[in-house]
Amino acid sequence: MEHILSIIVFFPLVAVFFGFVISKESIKTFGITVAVVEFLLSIVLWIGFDTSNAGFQFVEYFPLISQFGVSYYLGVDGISLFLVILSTFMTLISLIGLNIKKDIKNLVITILFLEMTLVGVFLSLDMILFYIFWELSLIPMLYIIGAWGSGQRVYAAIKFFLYTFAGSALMLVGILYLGYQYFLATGTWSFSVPDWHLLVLPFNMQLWLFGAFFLAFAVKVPMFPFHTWLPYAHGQAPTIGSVLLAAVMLKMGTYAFIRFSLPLFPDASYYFLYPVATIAIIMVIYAAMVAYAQEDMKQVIAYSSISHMGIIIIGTFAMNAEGLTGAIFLMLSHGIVSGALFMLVGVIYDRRHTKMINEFGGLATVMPRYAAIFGVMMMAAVGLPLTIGFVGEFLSLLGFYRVSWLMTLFAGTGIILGAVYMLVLFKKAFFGKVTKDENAELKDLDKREFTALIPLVALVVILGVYPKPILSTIDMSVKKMINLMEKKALLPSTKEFLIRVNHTGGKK
Amino acid sequence: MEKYLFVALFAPIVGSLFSLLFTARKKNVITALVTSGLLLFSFVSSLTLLFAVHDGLVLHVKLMDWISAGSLNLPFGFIVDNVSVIMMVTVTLVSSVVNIYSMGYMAHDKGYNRFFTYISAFVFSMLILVMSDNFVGLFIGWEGVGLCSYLLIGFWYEKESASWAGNEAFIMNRVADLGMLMGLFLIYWQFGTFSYEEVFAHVGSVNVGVVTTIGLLLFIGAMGKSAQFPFHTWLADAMEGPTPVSALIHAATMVTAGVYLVIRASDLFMLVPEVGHIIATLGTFVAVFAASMALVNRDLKRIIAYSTLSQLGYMFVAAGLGAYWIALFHLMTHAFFKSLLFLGAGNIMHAMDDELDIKKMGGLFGAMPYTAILMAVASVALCGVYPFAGFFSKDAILAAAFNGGNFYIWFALFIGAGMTAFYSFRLIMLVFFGDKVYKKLGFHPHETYPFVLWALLPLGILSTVAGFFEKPFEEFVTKVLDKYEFSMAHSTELGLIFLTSGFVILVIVATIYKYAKGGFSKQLETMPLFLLLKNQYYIPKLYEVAIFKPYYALSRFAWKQIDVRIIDFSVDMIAKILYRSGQQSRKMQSGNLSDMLRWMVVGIVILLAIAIFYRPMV
Amino acid sequence: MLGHISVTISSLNIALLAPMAIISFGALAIICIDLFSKNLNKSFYVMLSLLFILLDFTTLIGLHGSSRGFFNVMLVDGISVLSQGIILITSALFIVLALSNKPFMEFKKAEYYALFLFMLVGFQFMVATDNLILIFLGLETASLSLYTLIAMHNRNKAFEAAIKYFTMGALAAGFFAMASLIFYALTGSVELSVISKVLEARNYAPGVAILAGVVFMLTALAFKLSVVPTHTWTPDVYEGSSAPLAGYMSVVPKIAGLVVAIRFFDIFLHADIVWVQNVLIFLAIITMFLANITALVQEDVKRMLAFSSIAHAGFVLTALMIGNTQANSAIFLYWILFMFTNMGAFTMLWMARHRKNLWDSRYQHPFTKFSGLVKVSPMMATIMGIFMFTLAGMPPFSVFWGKLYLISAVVDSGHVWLAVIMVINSAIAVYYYMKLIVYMFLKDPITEDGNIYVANSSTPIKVVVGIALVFTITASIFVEPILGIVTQLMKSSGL
Amino acid sequence: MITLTHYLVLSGILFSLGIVGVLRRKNLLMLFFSTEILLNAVNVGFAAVSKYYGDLSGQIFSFFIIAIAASEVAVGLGLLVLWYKRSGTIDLDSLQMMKG
Repeated sequence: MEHILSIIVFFPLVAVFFGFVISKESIKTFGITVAVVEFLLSIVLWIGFDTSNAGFQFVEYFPLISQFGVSYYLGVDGISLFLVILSTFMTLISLIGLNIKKDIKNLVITILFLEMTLVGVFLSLDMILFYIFWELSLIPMLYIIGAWGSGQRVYAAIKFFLYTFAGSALMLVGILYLGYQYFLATGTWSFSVPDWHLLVLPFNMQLWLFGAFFLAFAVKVPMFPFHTWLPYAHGQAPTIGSVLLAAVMLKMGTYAFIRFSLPLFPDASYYFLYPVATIAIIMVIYAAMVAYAQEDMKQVIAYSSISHMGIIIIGTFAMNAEGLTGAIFLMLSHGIVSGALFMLVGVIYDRRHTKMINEFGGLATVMPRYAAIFGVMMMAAVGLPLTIGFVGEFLSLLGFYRVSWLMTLFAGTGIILGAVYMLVLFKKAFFGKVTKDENAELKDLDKREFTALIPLVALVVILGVYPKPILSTIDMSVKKMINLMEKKALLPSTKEFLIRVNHTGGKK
Repeated sequence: MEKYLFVALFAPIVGSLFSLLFTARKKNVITALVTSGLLLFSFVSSLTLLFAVHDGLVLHVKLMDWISAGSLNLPFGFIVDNVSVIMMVTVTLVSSVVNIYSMGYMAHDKGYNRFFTYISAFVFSMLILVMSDNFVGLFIGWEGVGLCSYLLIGFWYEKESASWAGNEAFIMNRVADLGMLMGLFLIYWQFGTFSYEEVFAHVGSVNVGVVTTIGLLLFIGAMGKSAQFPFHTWLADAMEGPTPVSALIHAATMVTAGVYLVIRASDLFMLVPEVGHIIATLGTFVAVFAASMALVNRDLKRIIAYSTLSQLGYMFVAAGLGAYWIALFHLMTHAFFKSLLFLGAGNIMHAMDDELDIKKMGGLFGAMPYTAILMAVASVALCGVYPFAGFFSKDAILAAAFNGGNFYIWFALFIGAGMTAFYSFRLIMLVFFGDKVYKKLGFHPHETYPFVLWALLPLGILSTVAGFFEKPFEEFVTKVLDKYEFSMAHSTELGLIFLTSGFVILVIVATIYKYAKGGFSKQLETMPLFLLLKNQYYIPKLYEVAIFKPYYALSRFAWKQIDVRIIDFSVDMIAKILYRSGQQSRKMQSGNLSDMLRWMVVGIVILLAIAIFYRPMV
Repeated sequence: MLGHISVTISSLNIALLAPMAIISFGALAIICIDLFSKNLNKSFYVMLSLLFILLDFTTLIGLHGSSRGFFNVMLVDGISVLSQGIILITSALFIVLALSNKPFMEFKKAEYYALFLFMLVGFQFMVATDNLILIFLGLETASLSLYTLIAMHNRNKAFEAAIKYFTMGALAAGFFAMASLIFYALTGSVELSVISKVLEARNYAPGVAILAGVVFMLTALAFKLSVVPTHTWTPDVYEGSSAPLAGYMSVVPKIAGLVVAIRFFDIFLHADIVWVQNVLIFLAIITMFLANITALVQEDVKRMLAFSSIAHAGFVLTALMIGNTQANSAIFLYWILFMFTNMGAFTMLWMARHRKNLWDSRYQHPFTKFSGLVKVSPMMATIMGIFMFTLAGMPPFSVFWGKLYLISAVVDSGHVWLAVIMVINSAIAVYYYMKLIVYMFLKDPITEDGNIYVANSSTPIKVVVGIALVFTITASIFVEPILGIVTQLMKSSGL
Repeated sequence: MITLTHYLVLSGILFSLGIVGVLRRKNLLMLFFSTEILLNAVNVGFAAVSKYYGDLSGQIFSFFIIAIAASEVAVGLGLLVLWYKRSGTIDLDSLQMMKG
């Protein structure tokens, strides 16, 4: 298990270079093979992962620029482990589901490159390294949206790129400032997160730094009102792009909140708790409403993911084990479900070359299997118990209830409004009589689509019924993090808050 | 005994999964047979458990851990005690009957296999609901039955109205579920657990305000499931589903889940009588309110649906007044005769090619005598005429109301009973007697398959005799639920009973007489009151105007105006501004040499000026 | 009136002259050879110049420590060695580009190479002294040769560019002379070290006069660094001159100017005179903003790169303002990393050079020219894309590290707000670099044959691109040693 | 008695003249003349100041400036002639091929 993290990160990159010499015909198979190997590697990682150790494991460290404290520092813990697996898994699935013919070679290579960056983001413990992967991940997505997208693809691609890049500009300053603070405190430069975790920052500085990081993460999540790039990106992106964007890339933001914002700036996080939560609630309700108003299936799902990300934020800022664990699990579940939903839309788009809801109707009669899988995913999306969607949503809200029951009530409306737009979409597209005769002889899912979708369905059910192994692993690291926050908290109010939200029992 | 529990619980889901394999294929009787068999199997094991429990056993099984995070540790736990076993028996019995019945009813439907998949899935969720030993487990079943009801209401998804009704049911339940979820959250943070045992063990030590809140929140959930006002509209629309579904889900089992929740949490509700009072009051209101709508309706199934609503009201009254065992008893008896009523209605629809308007029937007795008899029995039971089942349970409720000193409740229920008698026999008369309107409309009604009638027989018998089990039932369930003491004199009780029965029978006779004479005059239907009732107090219209439409408009606004016009626009604006300023600054690049030189000189002059006028040296 | 002058050879410390001497000798040699044998192939001259440059380089790295010589006018300290090193490496890369596939008349002429070497001498003198006379001398030698080199490209635009550059250069020279006069008048010396001492001794009075001097000097140097508002020549000159020369101009004259600027402003920044700092910040900010927003609207890649180089200059100006060791090393780190990438980018344009404008009557390298390049020649598109992202400061490529260290220096000096402005600018800048990428990767090709994009390429040119590319990509590894060396040299020269 | 100040003032005036010329002149040749004036203005100053300090470096500087001015003229006229050959004018408004 030596260097397994480096292997996981750079295996796809190496594959990319080999990919250049492989011929068009066999490139997709190559891509899938690589993705499978990568996925297996991440599974090996899970097997090798010591579930009793909450700290970082498989750590790899060597200085890159020693005098400036930049280092190559990888490590995995309960928080990041499953996000890594999610990335590799969704990449694999999306590659299986891939059926683009145009420039397939470039596409596959780009996807593999993207996979590298995604895994890198979740594994890097050095802030500079993290920033590198964070920014690098934009390039392949830019290419995917811009080159294989539909309609105003170039506009969407540029918007996505510039928006997210500009968003993370401030973060860079924040990183360097923190590095300097560390230098002042210890006399040596370091950008490694574990080192920074030991750094106790004055309150005002925390506020500023929190802000600097917040913008970058908020744009990525995307949080209201920085979300407008998402509908365009999803609207124009090819299926595989949307899948990876929704399933994994959005999670980078929420992951970063948990990994950096909370433990680095506990007091600031508490200070900004209510504003952030308010934004999150707006996301939940507002995005759900906008989703309901959409005419394009893909847009519905795009906005729905904004809504769900809102719940994740809520869970994150509950700052108790229930909420955080729930938030992380919700990341996984949303990754799987939204990914599946985008693939399903892709299926119908391949057949009819339109995503407009009113183009369809009565699909349940024509494509029963398709309808069934869509239905399962829909139920997971609205968070039905015993599907994967329920666990995370339940825990996130449960966790936040301790912070504020009223806000939880508002955030909870998400489960109603979510049901509204999802069921209405389903009704419009699948129920009723077949009106358009183009739809009359659509063929049901073929083998490729099945092989891509069945694993997702299986996961939705299995993890819905038995999420414990994953939850407990996450929970362990989360608890560790919360303890860290408690230790670092400067203000008594923060400490008091953290203790309160992490213990049950009536108000003392 | 665990194995019986597991059989009872998992037999249905096995059947469901089995027939799931056939859903995409064309009709196949095997699915029906297998599911029916497994449901019966489940019923039998529930019965075994019933006797076992009667011998004083209480099963408590932890299956496996489900969710564990923070200090929360949530297993799949099941409990079989005197309360849940009653529910199990009722549910499995009715569902088995309905399943067998459906073999006939759905015989020619192209969704045949799908139907049985859904039914068994429903039974499974319902069993989880009643058997689980903690609130979240109950919530799983809660949502599960919600899903199944959504699927079954919208079973004929090609009908616009059906799928609409399905959505309405699901979403309305979601609204109520939010309330319930909040209740669960509060419970967790108060008690640190969800399991009934521990919660009820400590509920005494928590301050009353919190308990009240919990009670109310849970009751909101119950209101949704049991379609209490203002969530009642979905139940009437739910009649879009196949009739067996209405019998099973929307009469016998699912809609009573709310009542079950209150009974389950009786230890909690006992501590906060004022919440109980609210429940009782609302129950009373619904009992009358729904019955009133049933008076004038012409839709066969909707009439029965409204009567279900009003009966649920009765149950809530009992539960609210602390007479939990009575509530449970009425729940059970009601399950029998109401499902019988629905299934009978199903036969009629079958005979009449899904015609629902009772004014277009009449004189069907000749065509389908057995159905007529069964429905008559069910109606009598519903009205609460001695010796039928309804008499015992319903009179107990009235007695309880009177006993509690809540005379206005008692009176309302008394009136309600009268209404019940009226609309039930209005229905009977219009459907089975009088002149044969259907002949003119060219229907050729015929009695349904014998096996279907045989299947209905047990329900018929139970609706007749179940009442005599009142005493054993009471002492059986009060081992878990607390007893309800009748403080009033036995004579008053008897007096009440005679009063009520007398009134009911009077109404029945009057109704029969009136309709035998040809019913009410036409101009009655132009009365404003009549219209009010006919339009269900305009509440559905109100929801339409006040909620659905505005929400859609608001959503459109949020998208078109806020999202596109404001947020996105301002984002693009930044880019535009930068670009524009680029085009401006580019003018500086005139390409003319003397301009360039001028810029240089301008620069130096400005700097010199700065040097002269602004000079912070150190 | 003057005392008897006695000079010992050892005190002259001739060794310091060696590098310049070698190159000058090389230049003369080339001219003489040309006298005797005409029509030698350009490859001969290229290789010859390359040889001399290498020789120069070897003697250069022989020098170490900080030492004066040749009547104390020469000052060879860490910074000068470093800058000479950069200049030489760039020149080496540059001269190779003369071996292009298409024939260009300037490369046939021996004078071209002679002038090139003389220019090199000029720059080396410019950085290897703190004596205003020698600086002026070097500056003018270099500039005059540069004007000629530009003009030798022998296109109308080339002449126009040369004339514009020349005229403004002449004005700048005037300013420089004036500045030196003022300081001479104030201190009676033309050596920066002495000037600094004297000024310090009398505690920077009289303010106005000194600041006037600073202003003139600032403008003169700003012209070299193409800082607003003296930047107007940059796009035109770059457009007019051949791509390699443009690339060269965006690196070498600027580093030379930077060295002089560092030496000069050190006087005032040591005594932290707020005025100088503020003015520099002010200039830096406008330079960044103006260059970036103007670059947004360019239609020609070369002009865009010109503006980008202005923006980069503005970027390093911020570090110049800070003037501590970290900042100065940041400047050099940044410039070294920038140099490779920039040369690479311009070389790519050089590859795609044509006799006449195929795509646009006005521009040689309009964006449209590169549409759909990835389909036609993916390799080239990818490389160009990498260069663009690098210039945009995309991690983990070379310039990112420079940017990182630079901004870090700014942050550490307490100017966080300035750092914010810098990152905002780099965010703006991304757009125009990405514009090219969008054209190359996201648009459909206008032509099917990819050869026109590599019409002018030859093995040597490819090698240059290769070097630039490898360095750009693997910079993450080189940053450590480079930063080490740079910092150490900075410390050694007390900056 | 003519003091240093007079010289410096003179040099200043000359310098300003040069600048004005640079700004006003449209004729390239005149433009070059103006730049020459600039440099010579500086020369005067240097000579005077070096005399004042009794230090040679000023005069050395002015010598170098003269030399450089000469070479500037050489290069400048070369370019000018080239341009004249091409465009038949030495009006500097003719140099407008590149802009924007």
